[in-house]
Amino acid sequence: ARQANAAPPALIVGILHIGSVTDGGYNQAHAEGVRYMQKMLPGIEVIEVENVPESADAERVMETMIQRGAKLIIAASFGYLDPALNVAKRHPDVKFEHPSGYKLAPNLGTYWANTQDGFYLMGMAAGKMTKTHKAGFVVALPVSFFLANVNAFHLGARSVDPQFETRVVFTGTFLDPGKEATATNALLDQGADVMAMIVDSPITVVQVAERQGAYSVGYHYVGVQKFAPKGWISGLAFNWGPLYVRFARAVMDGTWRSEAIYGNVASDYLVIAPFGPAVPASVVRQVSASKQAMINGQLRVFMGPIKDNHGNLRVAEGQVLTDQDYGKMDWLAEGVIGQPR
Amino acid sequence: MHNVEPLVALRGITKSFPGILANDRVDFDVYPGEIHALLGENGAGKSTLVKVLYGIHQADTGTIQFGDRAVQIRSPHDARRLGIGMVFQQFTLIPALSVVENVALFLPHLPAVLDHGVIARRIEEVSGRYGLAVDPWAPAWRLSVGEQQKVEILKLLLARSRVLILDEPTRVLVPHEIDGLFRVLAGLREHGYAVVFITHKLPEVLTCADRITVMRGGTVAGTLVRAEATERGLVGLMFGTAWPEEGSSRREPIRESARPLLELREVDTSGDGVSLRQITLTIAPGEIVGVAGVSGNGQRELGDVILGLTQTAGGKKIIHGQDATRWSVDRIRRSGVAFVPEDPLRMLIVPPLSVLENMALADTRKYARHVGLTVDWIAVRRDLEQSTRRLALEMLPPAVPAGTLSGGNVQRLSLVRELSIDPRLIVALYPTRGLDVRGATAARHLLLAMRNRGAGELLISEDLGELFSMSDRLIVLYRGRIVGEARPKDTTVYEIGRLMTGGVAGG
Amino acid sequence: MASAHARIPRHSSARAMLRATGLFGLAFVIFAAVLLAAGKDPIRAYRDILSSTLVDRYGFSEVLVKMIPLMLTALAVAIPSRIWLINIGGEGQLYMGALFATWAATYFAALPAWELLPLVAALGFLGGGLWAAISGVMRAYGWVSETISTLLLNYVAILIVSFFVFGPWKDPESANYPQTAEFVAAARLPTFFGTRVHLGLLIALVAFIVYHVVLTRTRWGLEIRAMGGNMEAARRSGIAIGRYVLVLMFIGGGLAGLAGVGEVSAIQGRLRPSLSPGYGYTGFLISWIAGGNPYGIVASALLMAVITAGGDVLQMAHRLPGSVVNILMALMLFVVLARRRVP
Amino acid sequence: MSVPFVESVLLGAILSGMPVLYAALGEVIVERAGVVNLGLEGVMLMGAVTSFASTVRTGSAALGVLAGATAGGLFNLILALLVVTRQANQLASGLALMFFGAGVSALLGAPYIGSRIAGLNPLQIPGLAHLPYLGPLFRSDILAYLAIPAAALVWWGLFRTRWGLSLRAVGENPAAAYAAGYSPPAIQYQALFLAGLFGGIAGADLSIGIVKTWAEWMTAGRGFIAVALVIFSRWHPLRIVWGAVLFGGAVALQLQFQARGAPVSPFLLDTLPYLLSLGVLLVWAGGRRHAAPASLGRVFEGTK
Ligand SMILES: Nc1ncnc2c1ncn2[C@@H]1O[C@H](COP(=O)(O)OP(=O)(O)OP(=O)(O)O)[C@@H](O)[C@H]1O
Ligand SMILES: Nc1ncnc2c1ncn2[C@@H]1O[C@H](COP(=O)(O)OP(=O)(O)OP(=O)(O)O)[C@@H](O)[C@H]1O
Ligand SMILES: [Mg+2]
Ligand SMILES: [Mg+2]
Repeated sequence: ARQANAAPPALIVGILHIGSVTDGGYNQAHAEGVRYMQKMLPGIEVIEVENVPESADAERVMETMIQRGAKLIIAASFGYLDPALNVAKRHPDVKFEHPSGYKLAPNLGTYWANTQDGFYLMGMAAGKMTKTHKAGFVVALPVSFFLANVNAFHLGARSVDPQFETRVVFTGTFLDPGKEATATNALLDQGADVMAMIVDSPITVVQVAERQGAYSVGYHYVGVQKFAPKGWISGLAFNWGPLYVRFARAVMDGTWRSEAIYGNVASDYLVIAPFGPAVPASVVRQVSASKQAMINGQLRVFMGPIKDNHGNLRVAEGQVLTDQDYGKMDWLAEGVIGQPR
Repeated sequence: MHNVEPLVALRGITKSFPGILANDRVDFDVYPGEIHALLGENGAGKSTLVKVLYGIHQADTGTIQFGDRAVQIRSPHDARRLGIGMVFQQFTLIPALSVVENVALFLPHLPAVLDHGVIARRIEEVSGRYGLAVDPWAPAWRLSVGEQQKVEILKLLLARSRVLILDEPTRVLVPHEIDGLFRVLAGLREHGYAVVFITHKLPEVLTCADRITVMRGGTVAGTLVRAEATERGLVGLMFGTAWPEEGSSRREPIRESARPLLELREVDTSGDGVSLRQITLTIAPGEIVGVAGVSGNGQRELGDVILGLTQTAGGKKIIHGQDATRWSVDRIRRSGVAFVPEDPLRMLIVPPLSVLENMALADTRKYARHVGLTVDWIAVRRDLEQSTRRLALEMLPPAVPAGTLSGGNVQRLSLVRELSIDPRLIVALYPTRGLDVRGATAARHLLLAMRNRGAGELLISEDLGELFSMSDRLIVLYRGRIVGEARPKDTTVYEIGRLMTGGVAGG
Repeated sequence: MASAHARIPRHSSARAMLRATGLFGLAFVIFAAVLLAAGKDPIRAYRDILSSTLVDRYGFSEVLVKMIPLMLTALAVAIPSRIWLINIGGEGQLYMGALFATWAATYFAALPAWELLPLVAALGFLGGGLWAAISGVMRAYGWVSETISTLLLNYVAILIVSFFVFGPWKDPESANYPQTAEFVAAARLPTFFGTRVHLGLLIALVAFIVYHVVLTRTRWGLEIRAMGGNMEAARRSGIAIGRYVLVLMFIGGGLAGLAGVGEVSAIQGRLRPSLSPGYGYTGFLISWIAGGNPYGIVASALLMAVITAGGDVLQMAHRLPGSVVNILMALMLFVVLARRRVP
Repeated sequence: MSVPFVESVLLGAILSGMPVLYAALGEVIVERAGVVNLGLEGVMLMGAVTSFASTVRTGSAALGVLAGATAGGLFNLILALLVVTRQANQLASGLALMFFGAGVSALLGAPYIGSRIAGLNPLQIPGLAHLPYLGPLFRSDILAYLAIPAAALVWWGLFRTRWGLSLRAVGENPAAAYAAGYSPPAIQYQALFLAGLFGGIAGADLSIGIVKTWAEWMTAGRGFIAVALVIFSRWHPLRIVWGAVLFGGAVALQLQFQARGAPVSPFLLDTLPYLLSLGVLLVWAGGRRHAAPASLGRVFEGTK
């Protein structure tokens, strides 16, 4: 029972999740982000809906949130972009934040981080650890950002191991542990001894790799490390809390602006997980050095010449791809085995 | 004889269905060691009464006494525990299961793990003893109706029921099988079994029954011992009238010259059941061709080939001079072919639809108005009335679902509907099966009248009396072939019967 | 195959309505008990659900928006079910309708709206219809049961849409995200009163009337009911069963295809892989709950739409996890399903 | 270095085929008794979550399988209550059951997200485990070894015992079975419970056998595939084994093709299991009788 005359909340934040907030992965990370925000800013009320399909429903949920007083809406899945834009147009006084999007509106901002840098570093570590010179990558869908991640990982590995090969399998869905297990096995059978993944939850791939004595690189969920006490290399995860606190503060202060926030490995909301015991200190040092070089702007991931896996030159000598280009990537780099469409 | 206690005594049984009182305070006794026949016109309430005894229906009021105690029979399970077994008017064999499995399902005290071989041997033993031969390994869907009937009876014999209820068991049996059945029943009587036996055939009653109960309109019209019974007396009890006139069947000569309505030339089929082999057959206008044969020798297939339901594997089918070998069912029916099937409830009638709607299905195109956007129900009703009148039947209630009609009334509806289209060619399988004496007479009468008006008819039946009295020409079907052909006046029942069971002509 | 092959009511629709109301009452009582057990205030929960769905103008318009694809996919199941065909393929047919409609909207983008829109709708109908007709042909010839073929083809249809959206039809303008280019304005289905309620609603209602009238009044309806009542008898009466199998599957699939048209052309304005949150399966559920009865389908679609929208509100206002909403929906369905049948 | 193609596909076939195989073995029992359970997905989820949770709590995978099976069996009794006792429509009831299973399993499973278990371990058969081609068959977990015996057991139970005969009779013609003195509702309850056990084992195989984790809706449509498999096998338990191997093999095959860099869109490759199944059905089609139990999906209303 609530107190009848409690003070009205300082801000109501609405967040929609595409999946379950207890998925041990992507959605859980967003949910923990708002939880952190609530802890830091106790006057805030959060209204949260999980399992919202990217169909007609998304718009309705946002509208209902606004009816219930939400002034900041976090539309935490890529497919909510169009619905969010529609709703944003109708409610100029409500602010919207949308991850990994490519469009802005006066009251809709977008946020994400350069995961490619992180995957490049993971690739370096993988290239140092592999004995077979092969990695397997389980990817939900051939979306440009994911292809860029795969390419970055591969380029990172090639920077230390020129023979390195990355094999990609697309499962077609963000959540099907059974299929992920079979895909992982298929890749390990091809001789891969390092596994990486871009699916909702990394647990399955990491566990299967561990059982088969392979190394693994995680994504989305730092806690997955405990599933691979031997083969864990490292991983990349989002810690959205600090960013969400900034969003909420800005809305309350009236300082919120529509911007495309794009962090990197130096940002407080993109985390590189601790390295596993199998990774020698020398490798950790090398990766840290590269990370510093990235932060200083000395190291760029997509620096020409880069060919795709059909031999076409995709990035010319001297050319460097920028963040905007990642969103348009529809090719896989030379040495990556897979079909990007 | 009746100084012993009745084995089963039903007292004051009343059972009503929505809108009908099917049994009205019926008293009925069965003694050990007797064959008790139950007679009555279609819809008199016979099946309802025995279904109450077998626990399928619960009586509204009334009691059942078994031996010296009152019992409640709430389900067939209860009935079977008491040693009561029943063969239904509509069969309960499961088509997908083999004969062995169908029988096993009925056997009490079966071990948890089945030995099919043992059961098959028991079936063969009993069927050999009583002359009810069937292949135990055949799936039930492949059996003819007659064979199914045999299996139904075998089930009861093997299950050692003490009270046997047989609802029109002879309806689909041939004469020598009927004799066999009566011998079986007589043997059972000797051993103290009680048999309840429903039939429409008076001679059978007089041959085999010890006592006869006649029902009329849901009540018992009287119970006689055989010595007191005569055909005339029984008919009087059944209908409350005198013996119905056997319709005069003056015969017009066949117009030999006329073009045949139907010609089959060396027709073969292949498929699940019996395959037809080299069937050659013509039917002229105004001619009834009777097909004799033990059921299961290709009768159903012959009918289906003519109807266009089964495609020929070889040969030609010519209807009204046109090659109809590849015609669809619809095309064939529209060319004036009527089809009275052997099992109308399964093959012709749509149970949830009303009598009137079923009637309209005879030819939906004819009753369609506004290119099919509406149906001319007035015309349908007119045809229903007209056709019923022609058959000299009582009008069936047009609005009730056809599925609730009694067995005989379903058969009537089937005749009324098929003959309403004024067919030029009629294929009739067992058209009087299940009809009471009056209905059967009327049906025969009508078939003859249609013939006299120029229709050609193929009459498939196992009732040799009916075939001899109706047919202009007889053919005999045995294992999918025509093994004999004769005019009734040139042959004998004995000769045809021998051909039917595989004997050679003339020998 | 299934039992609740309810006959079309003739006179007793008022009584049926009354009974339905009573049922929902019962369902709501059970729902309340569950909420109480979870420590929530059921009265407030109901007020919240009602105030955001049926009472509220926007909320109600969104309920209608949700009902459109549900009613169409339910009809897609109900129509073939009259002759015992089990069409689990509404989802795939919806996707195929959307695919064909998208093709029309893109290829003929230059046409004026009054030509383009009917074309988009017709192609959507054709797409869904043909997809269902594949199963129809395989069934009519007795090759493959439509139950399994429609189910398997769902997966295939969705993958084909993904193939086009991720591959050849990907809009280069949208940063290579998996979606096609936006439809031109002339290819957008009109919406009404400033809401998202679109022409699909009218189409669905007309479809219901036609369905009802054909089944109860016409010669074809009589033949369909005959097949539904006794297939063997219908065959022997000369009804061309194979033809009906094909036609009814085609029409059913076409209606599911129209549901797809509504989603791409009115709601999303472009083709995306996440087109439907399982409308085809929910429509299947609705159709069988209602036993194919038109009033029942509308009522059940309304129920499902309100529960979905209400479920979101329960998550927002009462902090119930999404899984509890699933449980509550299942309980409601259980109550409706376990109702006493009309004698 | 890398594992030969055949061996790899075989292993994949076992991984993706086993859960659907068990689920389909259960489904064939109920369908033979005349009930369609479209809620198999929910039953599997209940089995998966219960077995995972009990394995976390007890540390014993065997207890986990047992708990999963029991949960599946009991859960299926809800369907029995609806479709047998209340005579509700089977197709709709099944889907409602699926939603219920999804919701309840998510609720039960939430505390166990991210728990680590040892799960069912592979049992190597010495000597055979490293055979070329067939090796993977002898490095599987206990549930994979038991799959074929389980199928044989179901076949034997259905076709060689009195109980199986009565069950099939109920599925073909409940009125006839009733007339023979059996109780169709009682038999359908038994069949549903038994089928639930199998569905529960299928879920357990997924959560503690194959992936050793719990995730909401982790069955990802396998329940529906299992129902399809029953039709595919024409209601025969032994043919289900082939169907499961074929379907699982096709899934494994397409992933193998991808891992080997086949130049085809992954989406088109992913249609392989479905199109292959349809293709096999088409090839088998030639003029066979419908094998479905005659009263599948219908309600036995008793006799009034
Ligand atoms: N299940 C039922 N529902 C409604 N009416 C029924 C039902 N079963 C029988 N009747 C009606 O009860 C009456 C008696 O039917 P019953 O089957 O007992 O007749 P019968 O004497 O066996 O006739 P027949 O010789 O034609 O088989 C008929 O009017 C029939 O229509
Ligand atoms: N009793 C039945 N129950 C369910 N489905 C059936 C039944 N009978 C037939 N069907 C289905 O209908 C299909 C077509 O049947 P059939 O070939 O008899 O049609 P038809 O009337 O000849 O149509 P057409 O002339 O257009 O080919 C069958 O292959 C089968 O799939
Ligand atoms: Mg009778
Ligand atoms: Mg045909």
